[in-house]
Amino acid sequence: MSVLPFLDVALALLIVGLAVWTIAARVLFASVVGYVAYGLLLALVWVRLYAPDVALTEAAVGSGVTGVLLITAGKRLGAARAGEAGPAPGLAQKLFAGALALLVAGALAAVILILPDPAPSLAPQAAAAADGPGAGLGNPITAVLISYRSFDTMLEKVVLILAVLGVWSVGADKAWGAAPAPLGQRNPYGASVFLAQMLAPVGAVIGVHIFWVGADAPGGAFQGGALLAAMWMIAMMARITEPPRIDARRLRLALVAGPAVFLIAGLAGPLMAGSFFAFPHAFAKPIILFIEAFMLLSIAVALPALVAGPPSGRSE
Amino acid sequence: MIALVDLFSLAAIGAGVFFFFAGTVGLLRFPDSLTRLHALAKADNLGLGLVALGLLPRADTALAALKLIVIWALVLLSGASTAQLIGRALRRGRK
Amino acid sequence: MSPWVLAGLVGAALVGLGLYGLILHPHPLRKLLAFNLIGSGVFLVFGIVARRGAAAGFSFDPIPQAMVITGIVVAFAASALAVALILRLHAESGRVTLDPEAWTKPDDGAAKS
Amino acid sequence: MMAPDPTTPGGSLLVLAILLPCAGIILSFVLGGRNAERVALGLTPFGFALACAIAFHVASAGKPVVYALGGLAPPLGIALRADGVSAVMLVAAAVILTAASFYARAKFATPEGAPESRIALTFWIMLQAIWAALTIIFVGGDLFNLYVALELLTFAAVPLVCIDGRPETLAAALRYLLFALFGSISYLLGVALFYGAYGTLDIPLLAQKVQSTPIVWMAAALMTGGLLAKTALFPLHLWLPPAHANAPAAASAVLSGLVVKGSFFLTLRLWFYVLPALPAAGAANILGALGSAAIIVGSVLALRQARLKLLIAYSTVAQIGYLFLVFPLAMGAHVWSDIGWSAGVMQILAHAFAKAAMFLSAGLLAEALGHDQIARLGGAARALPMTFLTLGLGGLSLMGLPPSGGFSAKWLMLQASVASGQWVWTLPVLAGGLLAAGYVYRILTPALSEGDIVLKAPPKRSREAIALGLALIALALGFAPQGFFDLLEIGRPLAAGTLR
Repeated sequence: MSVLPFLDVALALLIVGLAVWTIAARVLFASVVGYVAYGLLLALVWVRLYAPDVALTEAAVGSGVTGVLLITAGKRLGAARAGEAGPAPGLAQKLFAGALALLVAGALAAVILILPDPAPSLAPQAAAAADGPGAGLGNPITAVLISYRSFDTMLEKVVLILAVLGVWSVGADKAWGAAPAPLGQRNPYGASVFLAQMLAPVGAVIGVHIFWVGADAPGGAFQGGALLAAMWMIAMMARITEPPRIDARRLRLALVAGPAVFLIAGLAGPLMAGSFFAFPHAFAKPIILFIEAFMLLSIAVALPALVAGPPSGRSE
Repeated sequence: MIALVDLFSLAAIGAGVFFFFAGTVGLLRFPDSLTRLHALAKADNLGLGLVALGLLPRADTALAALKLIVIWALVLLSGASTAQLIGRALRRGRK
Repeated sequence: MSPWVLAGLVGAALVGLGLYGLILHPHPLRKLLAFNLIGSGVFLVFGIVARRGAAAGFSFDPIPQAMVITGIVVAFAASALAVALILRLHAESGRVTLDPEAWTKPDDGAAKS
Repeated sequence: MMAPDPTTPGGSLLVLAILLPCAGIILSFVLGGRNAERVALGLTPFGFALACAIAFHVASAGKPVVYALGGLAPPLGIALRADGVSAVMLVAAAVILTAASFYARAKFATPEGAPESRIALTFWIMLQAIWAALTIIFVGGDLFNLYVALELLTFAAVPLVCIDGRPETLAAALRYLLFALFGSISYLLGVALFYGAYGTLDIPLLAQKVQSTPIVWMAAALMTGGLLAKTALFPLHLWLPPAHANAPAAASAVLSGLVVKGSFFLTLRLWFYVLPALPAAGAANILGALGSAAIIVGSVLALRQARLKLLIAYSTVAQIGYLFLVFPLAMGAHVWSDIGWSAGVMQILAHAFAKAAMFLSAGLLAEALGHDQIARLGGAARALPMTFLTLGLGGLSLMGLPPSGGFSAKWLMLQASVASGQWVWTLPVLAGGLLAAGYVYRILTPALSEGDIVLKAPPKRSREAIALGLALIALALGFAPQGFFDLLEIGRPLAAGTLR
């Protein structure tokens, strides 16, 4: 009898507990903090589900970068008066919501328990295709993301551009083109400057490493890019560097680099391998790494841009 | 020899776990934020350091061992900095 | 109980909790947190589907896992857009209520629903 | 092991039709300033030509056009598939988006030498994004790929709602975003369950495999619920009127005419293409009942609005209700289900054109008068005859008076209800028509009455002509020949009782 099942149950209880806290906490900021802790623990569940790639993404994006975003927002809104969001829900509403939530959760749990056995899987097809279009990649997730379902991935990068533009577009008209407000305080503490100076270079190296090994081991452009983004954000919070102006040509080029290169490679598919978004067998790995390198850049720039928010007319 | 290495690992990890446990108790029982912070820093720095030390002989390759040390160093760095930051924020909040 | 069953039950619980919060909380940021809870519950369902599909020498089915990675990034982008809207709304009006009636202007007349 | 490549001739057109607006987004974003408008307008003829070429291929081949991306057949790869309905929707979307683009030039143009402006860049990029997203929704053959398209649509539509930055539009956009996110995540949960049950997300492959099991019902319920929230079907309609009424006119036309149809189209795909094998009469009746309630509630609320744009927005809530009558009237393989199917698609098209025309006219009217209060429209029809002609013609189609696409749709719905013995569905169709007559009358009566009107600025003839053109298309749909309805049947799994 191993100790793992007990750890699993403890982890599950802790996660559900934190989720309850996130929903039930009275104070907005407490709820935000609960959610960030929850996200970190969730990454452990992904490790237990044999999903190290997802665990890395969840830890970096789902918990880390989202955490910065939510905590910043929570801090700004937390100071506001209570009750400004509208009246608290009545008992009937609570009962209705509770019943609906119970119904959905119960039905979902029941359905999950009767998922068919043996489970259907595309793993055999993915393994077989590895000799074809996805040649030379040891990490099947990267093969799915950049080869078999590359179309989804390209579109998702377009979604990121739209999200950045959407965030910028809620700014004021007269601020358009300017830089977003700085992420940190005017006079950052020595400790945060120290942290940024020490951590950012190491983190950037690790980020590039995670991207580079992503072809064959857990990791890839998403995870590496998120780490690079986090390092840039740490540097911005310490005011070592500032968010760039949103009309800077270099920023915009970096943001579209991933989807643009992906789109061009997809369009070149018929010439290279007879089909859109297909890669020639012999060069699949270098082409995929080439595309991923630009995606790494786009992700590393897009995530901080999303956190930094709309352009601000404020100058310090 | 192997038994000796195992014993070393066991002792180091056990000590590490003790510090984590003590740190957690401190987090839950200490009266104010600064002392709780103090307890946490002990757990992070010493506890994790001892666990990493205990795992070192069990690493398959030199690279894996290096990664263990790097992890500890990174946690040390971020733990120390955030403790500073939280402490500073607390002091400012009190004024 | 195997880990995937447990993760599945956690996923179902998270979806339920998130749904409750999404319907009930009047504050948009709390709604956003609730949406993120539902999101991670849904991703966990993908995760157990992937884990159950272990075959052909893989300990997981890579397709659903890749979908989760896409999903996490999209969910973050959505959160960022929502936060930008909430902060801007707060800065412009000092309120964050979503109640349509609160935003009805006098000259909208009978525009009540 | 590997399935053969299902790609058909003309399949590459589908990929190009999607990649064209994507490339436009990227170019507009990098070049910025005036170039965003140039790229968006410059690509419209190509987008339109691609849509027509796809429709031509489908019609001449008599079967769906398919493309397997990366040369990988489903289930591992993603396939794009355009059937009769996709082809028609692609062309309709191309026409309305092109019209909206040229109409919007007056408001969103960047003058020579002026710096890049927030609203212009946002508008032109988001318009192209809506084009890209709708194209994928109409031709996507993979449920997860369609999820990404749904998100693309959300991220494009929300910033358009709050483009003018007033607090009430920000609140409307935020509410819309939260509903849309709930819709997407609920849809995604259904996708996860389908994958867990059958190991594929390709629509035809799933259709062969699905059986009436609890997992399938749960997945169908979750996906439908999510899509209903995005389509704003009663009782999940609360977000729509403020969002659509507060956007600039060109955006409102696209949001009301096309964007809500995107999620409705996926609801059709789900029930008619993924789940045709399910005994779904009960589900169809529930959807029909919600649709009927939407018709009544939406129309009654439209009657009570004081502002023209809000009235038109509530009319959208009602007209969406009609769409859902397609479920009880076309589900299953009966002799009458072809009629119900034609009725449903005709209603999508007629409403898309009529509503786009009406929102564009309402925008012209608000710009010319400086307000859109219905009570203060006295004499406006004489000052703005062409605008009110467009509003009247659009209203004709909404009411369902001949000759119009709206009339054809409602007439076919009545035929299908009678032929199938489901008399009960005739009631909402007829009642909705009467109520629509009521709210259209409410717009036209004060406008036709005496009154002094001071125009702030007369609207441009060309913009009035664009709106009128759309209204005329809505009327022309009433004369659609039989060949058009045959086109709609191409690729429908259970057309007239035979598996095609």
